[in-house]
Amino acid sequence: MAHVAEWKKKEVEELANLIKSYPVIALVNVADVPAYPLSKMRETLKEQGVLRVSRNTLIDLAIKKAAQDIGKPELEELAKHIQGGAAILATNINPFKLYKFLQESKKPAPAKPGAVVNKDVVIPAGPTSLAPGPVVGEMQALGIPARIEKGKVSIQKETVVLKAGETITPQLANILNKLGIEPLEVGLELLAAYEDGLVYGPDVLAIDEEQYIQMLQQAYMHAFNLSVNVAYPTKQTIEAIIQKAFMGAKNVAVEANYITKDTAGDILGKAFRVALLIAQELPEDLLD
Amino acid sequence: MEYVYAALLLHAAGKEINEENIKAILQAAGVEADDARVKALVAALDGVNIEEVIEKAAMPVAVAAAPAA
Amino acid sequence: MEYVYAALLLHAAGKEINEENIKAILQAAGVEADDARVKALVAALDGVNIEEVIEKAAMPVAVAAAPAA
Amino acid sequence: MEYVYAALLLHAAGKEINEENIKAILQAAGVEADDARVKALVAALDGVNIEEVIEKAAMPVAVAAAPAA
Amino acid sequence: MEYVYAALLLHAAGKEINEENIKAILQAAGVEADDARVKALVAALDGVNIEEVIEKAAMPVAVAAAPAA
Amino acid sequence: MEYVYAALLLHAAGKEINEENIKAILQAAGVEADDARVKALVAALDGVNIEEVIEKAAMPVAVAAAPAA
Amino acid sequence: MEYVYAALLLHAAGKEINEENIKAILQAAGVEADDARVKALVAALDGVNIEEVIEKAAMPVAVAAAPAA
Repeated sequence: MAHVAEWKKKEVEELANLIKSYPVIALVNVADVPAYPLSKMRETLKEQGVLRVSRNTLIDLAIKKAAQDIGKPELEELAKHIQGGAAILATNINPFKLYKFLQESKKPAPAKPGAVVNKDVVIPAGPTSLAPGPVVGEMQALGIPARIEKGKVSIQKETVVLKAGETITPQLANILNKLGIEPLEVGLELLAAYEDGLVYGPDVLAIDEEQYIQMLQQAYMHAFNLSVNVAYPTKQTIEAIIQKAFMGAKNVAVEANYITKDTAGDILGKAFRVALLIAQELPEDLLD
Repeated sequence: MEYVYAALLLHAAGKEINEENIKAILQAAGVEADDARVKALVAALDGVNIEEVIEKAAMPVAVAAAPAA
Repeated sequence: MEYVYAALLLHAAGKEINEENIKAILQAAGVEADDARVKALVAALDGVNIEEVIEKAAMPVAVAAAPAA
Repeated sequence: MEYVYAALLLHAAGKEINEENIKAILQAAGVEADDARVKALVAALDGVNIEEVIEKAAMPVAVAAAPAA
Repeated sequence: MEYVYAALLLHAAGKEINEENIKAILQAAGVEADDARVKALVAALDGVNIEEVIEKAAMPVAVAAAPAA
Repeated sequence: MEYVYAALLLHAAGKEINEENIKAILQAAGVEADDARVKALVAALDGVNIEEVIEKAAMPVAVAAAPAA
Repeated sequence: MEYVYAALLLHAAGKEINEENIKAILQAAGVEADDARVKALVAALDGVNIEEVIEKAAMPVAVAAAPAA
């Protein structure tokens, strides 16, 4: 590395030290993130991590150096995920939580030609604030059913103009910007995260919380059912156990027409309702 | 309702619901049976599916809930 | 259910619900009355306010009708 | 309801539901067993599928919980 | 469920629900009582108002209809 | 409910549900295990088909509520 | 499901649901804990009000009855 500039050596050294001093090392893409959100994110992370923007080549070297220094060859894997304008996010936050946090921190951003959307872009039906002009023809050319109504451009029908994964054309960017629709998201995009010998990709880190909630509920119901059905009492189930035993006893007694204080109402009621329903079928002059 | 109970008693006992039987029960209960009403009752019950009515009566919950649909 | 209908018949007719009366009705219906069950029934109904109980029993039907109104 | 609980206890324990067994349980609970009621219960339970009826049981509880929504 | 029936029997009979009483009943039913289960049940029932809990279970119908109104 | 969760964890992991294993789990969770409760649970689960019991609704709610939907 | 039971056990015991605690429980149960799954679970439950979630599970009726309201 004799020909390498001194500042680069220093930078790699610093980055490597940063990597070595936190348990979780994430690579994030900051290519399209303006300066303000970036500094905002730094502030939010202050307590729990450090965000360092650098050159991709230097990050690559720093990861490899750190991996060697601490004897964790698995860390080297992380370098394969460098792309775009990579930055290092060194933190204490568990990678799954970090991913969730970064997703939630994203903000909508205006359309840019050449950018790829990660969800469907929909133009809603109804009036717009646009005045009549060539824009109507431009919209129609893109398959957007636009018309002049009451002096304004109006969209006749909700239209999907882009599917997730498609690229924004210059023409469409122009229209979306005029309509004030922001189809992009700006924020730190997590490329991969390393912790404790494992590198996690975004596909693994995207967890379905709803699914966990359902599992929690299912697990609780299983515990509840088990406790009640085998009559093993707990604070949460003792009432249900009593009720189950009582209702079982009561139902048996009612079914057997065995009258007790607790079943007199049901049994007499049953008989009375039958009589009442039969009476409804009879001519009125038959009844008292 | 005495007449209806008498008829239901016969049904529950698996006996025929006819004028004679109903009168006998009412008499035993100390009720003076009105001939015309007994006749009318027997005629009216002919064609009523008592078993079905009993089933309906046994399920107050379902009955109660029905109008909510 | 024969025993219950017999008791309700007596109630509807304003007669006392006692062993003798129930047996008389069951006999008239051609049912062989089981002494123990008659005794148990009379004992169980002792202290039960039949009027109140059957009124409550009729209620679900009434409640059910309400929301439909 | 004591008598019914005694019967269900026997059922749950896989024992025969007869007068003798019910009385023994009631006695152990310090309840003076009434012969007629014991007899009546045994007679009444004859032909009842206890397992099935118990399974049907719990639902009103659940319904009662509904207004909590 | 034997243990629970025994406890409810004691409750219905107005007797104290304690380990000794539950064991006596289970024994009379020919059930070998497991000490730990008896203890656990008695502990769990401590502070529970059984009457209230049962009442909650028993009164479903009218309540069920209410939210429909 | 801690004890029940411990038992279900063992079941889910395909391990034997015995006192020792349950206690080990509770200890790891920082819960001081009560011997009697652990014993009672193991006794209650003896011979029980857990797979079946956890799926069996303790309160078959939906059925009762269904007509309201 | 082992991981979820471990989480509920910690919740019931009033302990923090974190990686260390879940791993300790799983280990005690003889389950080899998968780091990624433990981490994912902890992250997913972060900010979730477990008490509320399981209360909702306990009252499936509420859901069933809702359309009736």
